[in-house]
Amino acid sequence: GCTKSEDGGTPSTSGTEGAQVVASNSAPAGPSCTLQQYGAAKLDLKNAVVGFSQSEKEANPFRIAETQSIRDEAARQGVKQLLVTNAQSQLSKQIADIQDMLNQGAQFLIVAPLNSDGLEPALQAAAAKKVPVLTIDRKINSKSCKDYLAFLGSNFVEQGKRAADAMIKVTGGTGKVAILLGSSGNNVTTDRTNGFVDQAKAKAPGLQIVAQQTGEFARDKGQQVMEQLLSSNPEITAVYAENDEMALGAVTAIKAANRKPGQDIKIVSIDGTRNAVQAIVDGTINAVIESNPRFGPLAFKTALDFYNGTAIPENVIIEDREYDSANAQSSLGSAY
Amino acid sequence: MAATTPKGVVLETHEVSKRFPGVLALDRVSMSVGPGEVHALVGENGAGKSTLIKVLTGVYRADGGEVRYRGAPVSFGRPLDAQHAGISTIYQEVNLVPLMSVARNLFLGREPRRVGLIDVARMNREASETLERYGINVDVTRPLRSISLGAQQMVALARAVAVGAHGDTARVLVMDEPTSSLEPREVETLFRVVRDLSAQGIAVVYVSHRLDELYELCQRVTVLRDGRVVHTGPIKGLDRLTLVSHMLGRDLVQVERDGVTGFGDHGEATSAEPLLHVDGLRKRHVLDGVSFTVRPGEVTGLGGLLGSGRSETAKAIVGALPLDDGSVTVGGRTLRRLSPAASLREGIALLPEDRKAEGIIPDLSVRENIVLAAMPRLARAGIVTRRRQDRIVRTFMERLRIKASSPEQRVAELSGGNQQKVLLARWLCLEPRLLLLDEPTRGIDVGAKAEVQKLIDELARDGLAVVLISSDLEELVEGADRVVVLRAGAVVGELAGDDVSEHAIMAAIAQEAADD
Amino acid sequence: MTELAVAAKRPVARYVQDYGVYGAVAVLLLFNAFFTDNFLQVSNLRTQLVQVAPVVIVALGMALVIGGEGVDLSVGSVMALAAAVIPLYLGFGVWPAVLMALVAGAVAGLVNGSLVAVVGLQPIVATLALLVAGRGLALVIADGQLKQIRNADLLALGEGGVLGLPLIAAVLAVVVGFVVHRTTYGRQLVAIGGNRPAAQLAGLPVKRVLIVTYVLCGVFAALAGVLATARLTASDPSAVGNLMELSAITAVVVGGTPLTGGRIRVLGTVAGALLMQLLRATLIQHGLPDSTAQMVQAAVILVAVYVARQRRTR
Amino acid sequence: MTAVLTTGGRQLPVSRVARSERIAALAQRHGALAVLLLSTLVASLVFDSFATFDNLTGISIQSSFLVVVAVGMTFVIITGGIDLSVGSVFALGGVVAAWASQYGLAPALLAPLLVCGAVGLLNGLVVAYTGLAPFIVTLATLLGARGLLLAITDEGARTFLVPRDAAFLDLGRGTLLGFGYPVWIAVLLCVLGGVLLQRTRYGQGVYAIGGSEDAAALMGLPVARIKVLTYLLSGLLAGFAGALNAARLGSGVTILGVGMELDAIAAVVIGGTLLIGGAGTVSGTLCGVLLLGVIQNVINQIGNLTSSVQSVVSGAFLVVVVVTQSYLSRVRRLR
Ligand SMILES: Nc1ncnc2c1ncn2[C@@H]1O[C@H](COP(=O)(O)OP(=O)(O)OP(=O)(O)O)[C@@H](O)[C@H]1O
Ligand SMILES: Nc1ncnc2c1ncn2[C@@H]1O[C@H](COP(=O)(O)OP(=O)(O)OP(=O)(O)O)[C@@H](O)[C@H]1O
Ligand SMILES: [Mg+2]
Ligand SMILES: [Mg+2]
Repeated sequence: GCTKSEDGGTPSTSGTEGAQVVASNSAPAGPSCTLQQYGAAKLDLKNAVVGFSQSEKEANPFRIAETQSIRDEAARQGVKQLLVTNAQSQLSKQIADIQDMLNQGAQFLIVAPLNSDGLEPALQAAAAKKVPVLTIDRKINSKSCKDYLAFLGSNFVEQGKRAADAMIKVTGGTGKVAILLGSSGNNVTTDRTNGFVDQAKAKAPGLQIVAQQTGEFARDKGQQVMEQLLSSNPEITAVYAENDEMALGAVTAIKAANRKPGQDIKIVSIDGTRNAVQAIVDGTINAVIESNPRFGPLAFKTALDFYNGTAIPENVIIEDREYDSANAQSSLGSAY
Repeated sequence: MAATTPKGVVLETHEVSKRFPGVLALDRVSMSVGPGEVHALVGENGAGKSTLIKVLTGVYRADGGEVRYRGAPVSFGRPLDAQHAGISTIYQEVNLVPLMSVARNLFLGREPRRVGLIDVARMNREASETLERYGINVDVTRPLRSISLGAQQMVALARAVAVGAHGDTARVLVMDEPTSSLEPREVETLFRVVRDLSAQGIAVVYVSHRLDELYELCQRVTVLRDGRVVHTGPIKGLDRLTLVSHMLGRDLVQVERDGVTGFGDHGEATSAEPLLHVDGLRKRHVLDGVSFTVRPGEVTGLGGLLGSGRSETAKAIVGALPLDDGSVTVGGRTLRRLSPAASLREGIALLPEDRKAEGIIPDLSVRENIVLAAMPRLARAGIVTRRRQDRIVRTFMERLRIKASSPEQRVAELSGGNQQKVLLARWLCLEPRLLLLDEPTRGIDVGAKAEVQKLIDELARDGLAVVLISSDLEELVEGADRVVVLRAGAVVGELAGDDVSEHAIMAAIAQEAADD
Repeated sequence: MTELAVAAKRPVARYVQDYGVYGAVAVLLLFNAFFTDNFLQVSNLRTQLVQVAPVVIVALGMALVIGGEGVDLSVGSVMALAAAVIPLYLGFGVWPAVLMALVAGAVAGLVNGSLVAVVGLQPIVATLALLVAGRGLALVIADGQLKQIRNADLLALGEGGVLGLPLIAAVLAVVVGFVVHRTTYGRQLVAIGGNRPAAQLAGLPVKRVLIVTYVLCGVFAALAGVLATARLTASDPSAVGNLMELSAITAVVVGGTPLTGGRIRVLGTVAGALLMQLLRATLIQHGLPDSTAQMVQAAVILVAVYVARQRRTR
Repeated sequence: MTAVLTTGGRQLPVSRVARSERIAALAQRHGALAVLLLSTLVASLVFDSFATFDNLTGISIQSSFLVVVAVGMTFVIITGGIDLSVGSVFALGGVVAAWASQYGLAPALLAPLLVCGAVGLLNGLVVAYTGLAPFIVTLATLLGARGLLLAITDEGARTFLVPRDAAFLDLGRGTLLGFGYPVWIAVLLCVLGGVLLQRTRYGQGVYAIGGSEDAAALMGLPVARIKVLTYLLSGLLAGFAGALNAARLGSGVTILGVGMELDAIAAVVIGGTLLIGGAGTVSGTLCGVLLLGVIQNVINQIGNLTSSVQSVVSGAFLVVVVVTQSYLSRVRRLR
């Protein structure tokens, strides 16, 4: 159409830079899973119908990159048909989606669970049809190699801990911290909070948590809550935001209050979106712990390994990078 | 009908007062009614009749005084309590549920049951039987709103009587203007029922503006004026003019001079070109080719029984009822698309029959209700100017003697008759060329009725074309220069000049019926 | 006419009912003045006004719709639509972009209005459809991406302190108040909300008035979307205006406008929005957890509406 | 004269009117069914995997919980009210049931009914005795119930699990003739709901209040009591649906039910119930829910739509369905 936007295209998410790497230190100590143990039939992925159940709308960089990565890799592997559904943040819809894909003949499922509990009916339906389910990005509370094949993704508690470490580094271990929580009732929120709080308590008693409020993982809510907190607690010197969007909202709020984000008030967040990494370059955010969404290659590799008879570890924990002022500029290209 | 003063008292009020914001609706009212007595409650619009009834039956709580029922003071919290105690009521506005079927309305709350569940077949059968006794012959499974107001009123009556007859606790029946939307035939039925009940020893409180009825039916009368009892006593021997002067608070001589009907002599039939041509209005099941003309300066009456399609004709003319076929021509121009807004631009106004559902905007003030349709004309560049409004409102409130605490009072708080006057004012201030009046005097007190009738006369004399729909044959005969008689959605006769008489109208209806 | 001129005497209860919201706002202000640190600072008050401004703007439109016996559930999605449209046209300059956003809101309102007034759908369902589809459309337009806004002129809209957003909201409130009480359109709208068949029979242009109302509501929502975008310094169609419909309806109803139509209280609506904003600020600044905060909000809504309820005479 | 009038009172051809009206009424009552059948037919023709047993049972079980909630909503809407709290109450019911399931089957069923019944009762009492608008009252309890849920679950951090061996689990997972228990329960509740509405005095009262509350009061119906019962019923059904869902999921998930009230309202309205109250049926609501399920299924069958396009499509579907339905019922309104 005759539209004319301010700047050029959106950053591309392709390229191999920033690809997921399996964390080397998390060697599979736990049980692993083989084709036989799982009781699935052998399958040639090339001619298979693969289903991907996305949990939330593709309305933030993480979900966009995640879905795109699965699509790209499926195309690269020459999968016959890839079914993609989106639960739009409704658990019951995710169950329905998975069942619908099974009914449409999906032979292998990749699921990004919306919640750690509650997917059992869908998993049972898959088990009944002997369709393996690989879960990505969020771990579910079920039996691996029975209810589902394996988990592929980050450790959210670990992310919280690393955020605390980064916070200690940028603040020198003292300060008054405000936490911008994710949505209430969400496992990710819980894990990232616990990891941060525990680590901070253990490592830096000088870090005092003065406020915790939910910013619902959204930028505008993050901004609004930060504005309120700055009013009531002007002594805040640091912000831990449980995702980048809220951190960016906080940056705007801090600027509006005539303080300097990144200097007067240190900011650490989790995700590693391009906007956040850019903010590090600009000096408004101090550190970002990555949560890598590019699951495609690793997910299909895991699937191929599985069908080739290799034992798959219960948890394939990926290595998340960490951005700070030292590496932000150089890593900007590979952020999503 | 002996004017025996009843022994004993079933229901009485003692110095009951009720205040609404701005008005003292009841001022220490005392009245009583005994078993088997039919007691008339009369007064001008806004005198407090409906309020008294609502206090009696637990809709309102009195501010002062006391209601005594069977000798003991009572205070009903809800209508249900009054009903349980044996007082059943027909309120002024039809109070049934329009979307529910006739039968379900009739039996609501006391449906016949079998093994705990409603026996629908039996309920429908009994409903048909009951209504037939009241001369209503309808498919009782149809929604109530699909039958005419008059028929609905009869359903309400049947219900009230049945609720009363239910069990042997029934002692009082209260009726607030039950006949305002009834045909003579149905009024007869109603009287029969009332007499029956009275013979069974049930006390009846009866409100009506039709004086004939009172003399025919009631033994005693209580007259209210401005919330106070101004007269109470046996009706026999009470001179009609005296009664009216009690109601109006004017002296006898003046009442005598003004007369009770407001219509003057018939003017000579005008020979002016017709203003309105209605041609072949057709709507399935409702209108079957209605055609007639209306001349300026003339009052054209529409006569017919309930459900003959008079209201529908009026609505069709202003475009409020989608038609299958037919045309409306005004001043020689055939209207293309009929809609209320378009006909208003042509100078056609309709005073609707059902003022509660189609007339008043309850939450707006009297002023705003009056100027509602005229607002665009009174505004400058879309901005409302109060001064012009106030002038018009004041004029009409005076002219129609609308009784309100101020022009800013919510119209819902006015008495029924005064609401009707507000609606009349809404249309009159538009200075229309053609005025369609559907039951304009329903529920209006004698004084106001005469005024309205006089007004209609005046308007016609000033060259306005008026279509008058009325169930009151006397009004039709006195008021109309010409009467078009409808039956089952078709014109079956037209009477003009000296031919217009009650008898002729009925004959027209009856003759056609005999032809069937 | 002297007896008519005598104003109706109004009992105390009626005053509480009519002015209860303002009282509640005052109470909350007092509470915070004493018990919340730094509450009376200019910067904090400014924050509250700036944050409440978009809600006020949306609620004003909502008040019109509700006054006409309708409701518009799509306002949040319309905000998202406006936010998504802005970056597309920012290359032409601020005003064309803002204009296009408002046009998008007007079109959305036109759709709603037509579904309600012409097709005759019930407002809740008619606007529910756009609630679902609107945000989807916004995301399609924006390709699911949040876009950083760098246009200084647009960003200036979001700054400017009390003279920025709050001023716009205040001016709009005055305008809407005037429209409701002083224009034919406003009075006709209230009449239609009060009794639609009667208004129809009185020859009022019912369809036109209703469509205009929904269009206004859409434009107001779009304006709020523009301002929210300016304030956020980014176009974020996935989050902007989330659950705004509930905030706006709450503000309107807490402000004393009945959901049954036929009455519009403009100042009350502003006060209703302020009340909810102050409440939220209080809860956040006192660090209450989400669970408690939600329960407290529920209680306050109930009490506020209870106080402002329409008593029936009996 | 009177005699003449009486015999002259020939009625309009009542039976003719009634018959055409009955057909129109049929179209209205079953408009949702007609649209449902039509879309099912089209979907079966277009998509191979639609009309399979698995898919149809899938749709039925997925819809069953919404059906239970929507039945309660139907009652509320017929009284002219609305219950926005059902989504939160649904989630609350699930959490409470999962927590209570460790104590056995009966507590797992009774505890949620108790808690959610209390919320419903609160709604009812406030609506009936203060005259506040149901929309705003239940909007408040929507928040309140969600807050309560968060408080119970430690701000959502705790998820109660149903013990693996609990009999309660069977309620959600067992099947009969290929259909899950929840489906049968939902159908049973629909039948009961229909009977309650059409064949009891309470049900008639529900219609009467919605048709004209003033009239209902003046006709001596216990208006307040009927309203309280209705909101109580809605709360109980929403809580029960939540419990049933917890039995199926095996845990008390905290994030459930957001926006469910809108789905329920949409289903009820698609089913031909008037939002202004006074008319509506449970069977229509059932069709409405199934229709939503079919739409969702079809969107998944189309496959490969992005989440945003999915929203646009389902919004558009909603309009088409409601407009079709409203035209079917228009026949009736014009008589
Ligand atoms: N709910 C109300 N609020 C305020 N004022 C009211 C209310 N109901 C009635 N009134 C006032 O009380 C007075 C008596 O009204 P009421 O309805 O009892 O008159 P009525 O005798 O029945 O008249 P009509 O013959 O016109 O029906 C009137 O002045 C009316 O305006
Ligand atoms: N006694 C009755 N029994 C059955 N149906 C009736 C009766 N009276 C009216 N109806 C129905 O009411 C409908 C229309 O009545 P309507 O009120 O329009 O007639 P009308 O001539 O305007 O009478 P009025 O204005 O005096 O009430 C008709 O369709 C008719 O079926
Ligand atoms: Mg009266
Ligand atoms: Mg009529």
